[in-house]
Amino acid sequence: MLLHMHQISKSYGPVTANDQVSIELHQGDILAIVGENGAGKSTLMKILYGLEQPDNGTIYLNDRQVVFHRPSDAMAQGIGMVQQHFMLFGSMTVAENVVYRKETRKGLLMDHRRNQALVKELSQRYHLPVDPQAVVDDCPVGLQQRIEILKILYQDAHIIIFDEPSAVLTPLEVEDLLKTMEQLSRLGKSIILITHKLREVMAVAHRVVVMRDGRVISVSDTSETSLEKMSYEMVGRQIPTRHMTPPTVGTPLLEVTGLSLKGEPGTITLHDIHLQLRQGEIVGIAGVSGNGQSELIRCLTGLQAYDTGQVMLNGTDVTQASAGMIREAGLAHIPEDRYAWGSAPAATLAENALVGAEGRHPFSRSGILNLRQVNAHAAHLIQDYDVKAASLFQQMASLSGGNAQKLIVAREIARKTPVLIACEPTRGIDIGAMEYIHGQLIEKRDQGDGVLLVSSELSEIMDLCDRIYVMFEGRLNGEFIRGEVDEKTLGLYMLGGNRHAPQTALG
Amino acid sequence: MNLSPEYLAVLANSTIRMTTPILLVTLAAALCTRVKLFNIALEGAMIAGAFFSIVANYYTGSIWLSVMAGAVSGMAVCGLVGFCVVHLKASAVVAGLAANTLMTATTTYLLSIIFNTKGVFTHPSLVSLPKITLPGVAGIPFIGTLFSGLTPLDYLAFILAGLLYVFLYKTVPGFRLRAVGINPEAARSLGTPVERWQLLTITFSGLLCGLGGCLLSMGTVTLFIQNITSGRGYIALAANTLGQSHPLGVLLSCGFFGFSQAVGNALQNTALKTQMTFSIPYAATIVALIAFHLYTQHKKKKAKEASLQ
Amino acid sequence: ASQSTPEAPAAETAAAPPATPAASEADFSHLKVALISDPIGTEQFILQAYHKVEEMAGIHGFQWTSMECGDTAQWEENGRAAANEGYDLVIGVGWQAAEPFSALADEFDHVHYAVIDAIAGNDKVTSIGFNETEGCYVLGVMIGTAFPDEALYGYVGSFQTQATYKYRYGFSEGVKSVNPDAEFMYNYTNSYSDTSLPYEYTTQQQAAGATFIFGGVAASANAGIYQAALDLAERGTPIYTTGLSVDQTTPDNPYIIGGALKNTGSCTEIIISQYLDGTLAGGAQILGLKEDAFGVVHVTTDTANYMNEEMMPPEAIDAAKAVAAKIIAGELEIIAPEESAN
Amino acid sequence: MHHKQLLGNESLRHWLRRFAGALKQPTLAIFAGLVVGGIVIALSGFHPLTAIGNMLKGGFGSAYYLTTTLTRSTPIIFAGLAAALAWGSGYPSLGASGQMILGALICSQAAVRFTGPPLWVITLSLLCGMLGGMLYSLLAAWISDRFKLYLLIVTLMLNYIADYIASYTTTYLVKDPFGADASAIQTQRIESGILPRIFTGYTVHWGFVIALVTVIIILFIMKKTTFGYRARMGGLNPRFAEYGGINSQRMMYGVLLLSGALAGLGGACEVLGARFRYVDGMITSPGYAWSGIIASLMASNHPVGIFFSSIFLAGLTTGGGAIERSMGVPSEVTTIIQSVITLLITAHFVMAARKRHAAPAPYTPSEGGDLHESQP
Ligand SMILES: Nc1ncnc2c1ncn2[C@@H]1O[C@H](COP(=O)(O)OP(=O)(O)OP(=O)(O)O)[C@@H](O)[C@H]1O
Ligand SMILES: Nc1ncnc2c1ncn2[C@@H]1O[C@H](COP(=O)(O)OP(=O)(O)OP(=O)(O)O)[C@@H](O)[C@H]1O
Ligand SMILES: [Mg+2]
Ligand SMILES: [Mg+2]
Repeated sequence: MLLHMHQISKSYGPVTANDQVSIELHQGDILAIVGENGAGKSTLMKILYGLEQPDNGTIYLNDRQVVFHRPSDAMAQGIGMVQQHFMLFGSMTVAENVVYRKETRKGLLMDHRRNQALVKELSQRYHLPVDPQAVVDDCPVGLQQRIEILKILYQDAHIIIFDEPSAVLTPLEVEDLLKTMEQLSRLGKSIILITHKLREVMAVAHRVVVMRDGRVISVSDTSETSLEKMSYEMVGRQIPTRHMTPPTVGTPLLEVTGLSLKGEPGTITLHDIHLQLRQGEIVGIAGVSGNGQSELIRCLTGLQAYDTGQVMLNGTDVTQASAGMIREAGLAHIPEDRYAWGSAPAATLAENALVGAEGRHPFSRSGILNLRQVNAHAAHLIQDYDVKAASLFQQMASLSGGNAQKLIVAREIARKTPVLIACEPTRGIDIGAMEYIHGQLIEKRDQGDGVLLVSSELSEIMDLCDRIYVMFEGRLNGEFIRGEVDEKTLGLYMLGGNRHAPQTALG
Repeated sequence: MNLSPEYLAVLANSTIRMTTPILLVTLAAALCTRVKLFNIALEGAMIAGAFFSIVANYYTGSIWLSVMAGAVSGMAVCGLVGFCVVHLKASAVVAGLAANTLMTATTTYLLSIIFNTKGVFTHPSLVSLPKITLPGVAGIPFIGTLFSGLTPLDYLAFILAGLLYVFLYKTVPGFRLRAVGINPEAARSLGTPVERWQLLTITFSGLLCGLGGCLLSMGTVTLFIQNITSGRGYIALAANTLGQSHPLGVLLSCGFFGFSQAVGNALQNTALKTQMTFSIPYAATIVALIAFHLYTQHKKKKAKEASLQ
Repeated sequence: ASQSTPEAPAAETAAAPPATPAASEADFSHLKVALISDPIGTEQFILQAYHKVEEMAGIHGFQWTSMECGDTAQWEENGRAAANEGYDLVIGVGWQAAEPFSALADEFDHVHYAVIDAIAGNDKVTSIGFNETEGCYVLGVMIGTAFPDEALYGYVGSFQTQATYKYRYGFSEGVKSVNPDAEFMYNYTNSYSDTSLPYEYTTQQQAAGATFIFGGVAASANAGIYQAALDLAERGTPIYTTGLSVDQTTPDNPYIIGGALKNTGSCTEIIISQYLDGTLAGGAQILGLKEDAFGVVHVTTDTANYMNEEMMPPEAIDAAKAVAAKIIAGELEIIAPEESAN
Repeated sequence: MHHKQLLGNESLRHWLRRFAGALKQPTLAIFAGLVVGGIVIALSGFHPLTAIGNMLKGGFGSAYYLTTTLTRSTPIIFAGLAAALAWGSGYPSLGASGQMILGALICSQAAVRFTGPPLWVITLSLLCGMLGGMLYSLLAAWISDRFKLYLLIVTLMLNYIADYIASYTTTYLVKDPFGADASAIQTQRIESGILPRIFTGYTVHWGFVIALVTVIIILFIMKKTTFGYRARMGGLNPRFAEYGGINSQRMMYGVLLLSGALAGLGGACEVLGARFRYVDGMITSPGYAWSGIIASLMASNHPVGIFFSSIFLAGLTTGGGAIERSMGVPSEVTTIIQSVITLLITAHFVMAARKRHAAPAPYTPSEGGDLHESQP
């Protein structure tokens, strides 16, 4: 057997993240690990990669016991990890990133030409096309992930860990990634895949481990399990199927006319965006990420100035208004990056739950906070959204990623504003919680509010949205009504519609 | 007063001498910035260098042992701060400032313990850094004066600026060092001992500071006097910002600082009072930083316009 | 191994009452004297006072301590603490003492406060200031006579203030009395401890045409000028300079050809012996050439550590002595105007 | 049940535990500082325990010494509060020194020129001092904001400039016209508008009471107002604050203006309560601003903590003076002790031990507080 993690236990203070977890991996295997937020998946992988030390338990590699004190130990034994937050040197080239620590040199000097040739060769061998001379910061997310994989392959890893690799990718990039995994497994590499997307598991994994509350619930071959079985084991209950009533659309809440943004060279520019969101509907913006969605949302939420265009929100002209004014005018916003924008990781949960409302009744009066109300509100959010937390006064950073996301979603939905902009609201969230959040979005729509949903998850868009815009290269490229479009057409439009032939993310 | 070319050459020559200690320290600051460390302990490392080089000088009578003592003590100070900042996660600003006051007090204290004097120490037996006479250059009127009275450390400062440029941008270790600064987490994830790199870098930067200190205590006048650095370590921080932490940029920014200091000195013999002329380099630094910002913004705007056409 | 600290010139001064035999026999062991100053060693004239108190304590057997003020707020703290800790005579050396001691003298009647090198506003305080202007005038006459043909004379000082202007003004007036067309170039270091600036200023002033440069930074930081003099001489362009506060002439550096003397030692002696006699009165006095409190090497002293006879001809010394005599006799008065007017 | 449990958590026990946790670091650092100081003292031939004992006695041991310490602590408290506001809100500023200088200088002029009942003159002069500090802080804030320069560097440069401005002004423009001694660089003595002493015979003056009241006001602002909340969030993650509708630019100006006002007030109190005039170097030479930064770090930016740590630091200095007078221990020993404490005050001994095998911190705001401290 290639790898055997035996009876691994790990706790953080009172929290038991892993409780006697055992997994096995054979050469050429693709092993999926699934489980709800906070189940202990990432912790297990951190232990395998030498980022954390287990309290108990042993790791066997090729039947020999190994101890990893740090990632380099794991790497020396051929274990590599593609982390969720890419570990790249942004201002350096692709080649420099890949060869880092195994550079070819002429004496003390870098041999750039040789390094680039090596990377080119590697990328051809594994069918992962890249331009070795491109600067990483200029590459789209999918390509950055590819660079990450190349980096690990260059280090001669034979076990590759992916922690939620598809959370940031577009459907097409996901397809590419899954193909890559299969290819790698055919070439003899072994893969551990952590994901919340059970379809991916069914598509590529050979075996699947389900975890709950730090324990292994089941291990099975994918051929012997099913989506329903897995999700039942993960969450411990049946996920109900949802019914959406047809929308009762009212007056426009958000109207964007002629919005343009000239970016700096090498960044996205927005061209003449027109869009409308009305009462009682969920409107989706689909698109390969990196096509201007982030910029558009930053413009709409007052986090970025734009060059031309007008934005009306709930009858108020909020053109070029500040984030605070736009919030006052009736907008809530679930940002795409929960740690960069959505929270202050070092602040307490209570403080994180307050933002944007600190100036309002009942949380404050003439500038003086009512801490009792503030804390009670935070406690409600945590309870309603089942955020796994020990105290209101613990740091946001100590929540698992999914739980942090839940608190942010809770905060924004609870503002009860006429308009909600939700960007990737369920990224990194387990299916149980995702179901709940989707339910909340639909309820909001049914109450007559408008929701603008930005998601790179096509199924989420297809499931929830009454109307769908497709975004491509800074333009709104198409507009569709639910039921009048299939995933395939959308996918085509996301790649430039009928104007361009489909192309890979490499462009 | 005669403003002959000879006088201007002397002015330029003494500006070079006044600038090289700052250049050495600014290179130190630039290196630390490259590994994402804010080293504000430059001043303290410089004082240590100045003091311990004199101590070694007195006891050994060897100039090279003195320079080594200065360099090593500078490294020790920066190493200590580096340990607190890198390994104990202390705030760089606080630990650095603390090291500065610590070294000011410690050197004054040791002065009284070792030499039993207060405030200043000098002795006829102390040797000073040798002055280099460039063969063939000394005779040339303007140039000869320009390069007169410079010590090996003065030349070394300029050579180091070039060497550091080659090191950072052309060599493998330099590449890895920059990588640590660009994304420490990424470097760590590939098994790079980031902390060790940072500690090594900041310690090496202490060597540069120590050399700067040697220049102060043995370059022109061979003595140690408390507060001999007079804030040069802080000037280096500003020069580093202005030079964008690039060895060659730092060379330019230090030159600029030296130039504005020279202008200030020249203005002393006018109706301007010295309180005014002494603030010129500081004000000029702010103005230069502002100008640099406006220039880069302008360039960005130009590029944006160009790209839209 | 310590820095050479030349002995202060003997304190045989006209103003000081001769120490009575009674004074040396009486038992002063209950008396406590405190000397308050900036960190000793930053300035030679503080060291002089320090050694004088030490010496007199040895003779008369009183208890004493020295309190160094690391910062300006400590002058009052130490002056007050001295009163609270039972000191009888508190001597402050430095202008920072004038203000707090004036206030403290009103608060603590049983303590006698004295200030050297400054004038206190309160008459309960004994304060001794120096007449630097006349001394530097004499020095200027000496230099003007020794270097009669120079177009440009240099001056390097510490801070540009009224206090240093007295030196600069006295010196330049003295030179001009001999060489009316003389021009002056001046630079300030804005520090008592920077030695590289005085070095560079000296080379610059030499390049601008000065052969004599007045060393007025501080006795310690003048080292920069002295080193520059040595280096310039090696290059064949010698300059000459003078010392400050104490006799800084030395055979090791023949380019130091004289200097101004600030005799804090004798002032300290005056204060302490008068106190022991019971004759110490309050009030301010400004002492100068006449009292030998502020002197000039070769002029008010017959001995010097070193004499560069080539550069300091007898006629220069004679001219200076003649002017000094006139000043002592009251026939000539030199008063520095406001620096700001300049 | 969940709800109750979450809310009930900030109990007295929890708070005490947090409080004890907050004290652990300073205690360790102080201990280390005293040990190093003890070694240094022993090296110079004194008995370390006696010397440190005398030092503490000389800092706090009697009404006389304690009040001297309190006098010295007054400007440090103001500087500490100023630093805590700025640093705690993500704007590490070294500008307190320059702001105190200008506050002190302007206040000294106001107090000399205004006429009227003392209380009126005092109030107006203090306000002028605050205004002076505020305006200088505004300049730094504006340069830093408009031209995107590091506040740390800008304030550092502006400190030098303020010192020279004050020096120039005091030497030439507003020099004491009545001074007996022309060499003193100081402004005219303030006669009527001074802050009276609290107890006769002891130097501690009403400026200390003003400092105490200010501590309480700042505590309230930081913990109980929306301004404090916004400032704190801006400090922890500026992008989060902006996202939440907090106008980060306005907060920056607000925080830095308030910080400058506090520093200016500190300078003004020192003038009206202790020196009765502006004397060149009266702020920079005792390093009040620097001590203030140390005090705020020792207290993790907590106003009440700053109050006590300032008194502690001032006591070390007065106590250091006492052992210098009584035992002849060099005054540098005090500075060495203070520096060692400072060097270690922000170090994480405990975490470092645990950290050895641990994962990288989950998230560090790459452009947040850390941007100001480490350059790009
Ligand atoms: N360093 C830590 N300190 C405290 N608690 C931690 C730490 N790391 C993880 N935890 C806790 O351990 C539990 C398991 O976390 P882990 O990240 O392994 O879950 P996960 O399965 O990856 O969840 P998600 O699906 O949300 O990513 C969570 O409750 C988390 O809060
Ligand atoms: N040192 C730590 N202290 C406190 N909490 C920690 C620590 N390390 C990790 N955690 C928490 O444990 C969780 C597990 O970390 P991990 O890197 O897997 O993130 P995650 O749960 O997958 O979230 P995301 O999806 O955003 O990456 C994280 O949410 C993180 O906040
Ligand atoms: Mg996880
Ligand atoms: Mg996650």
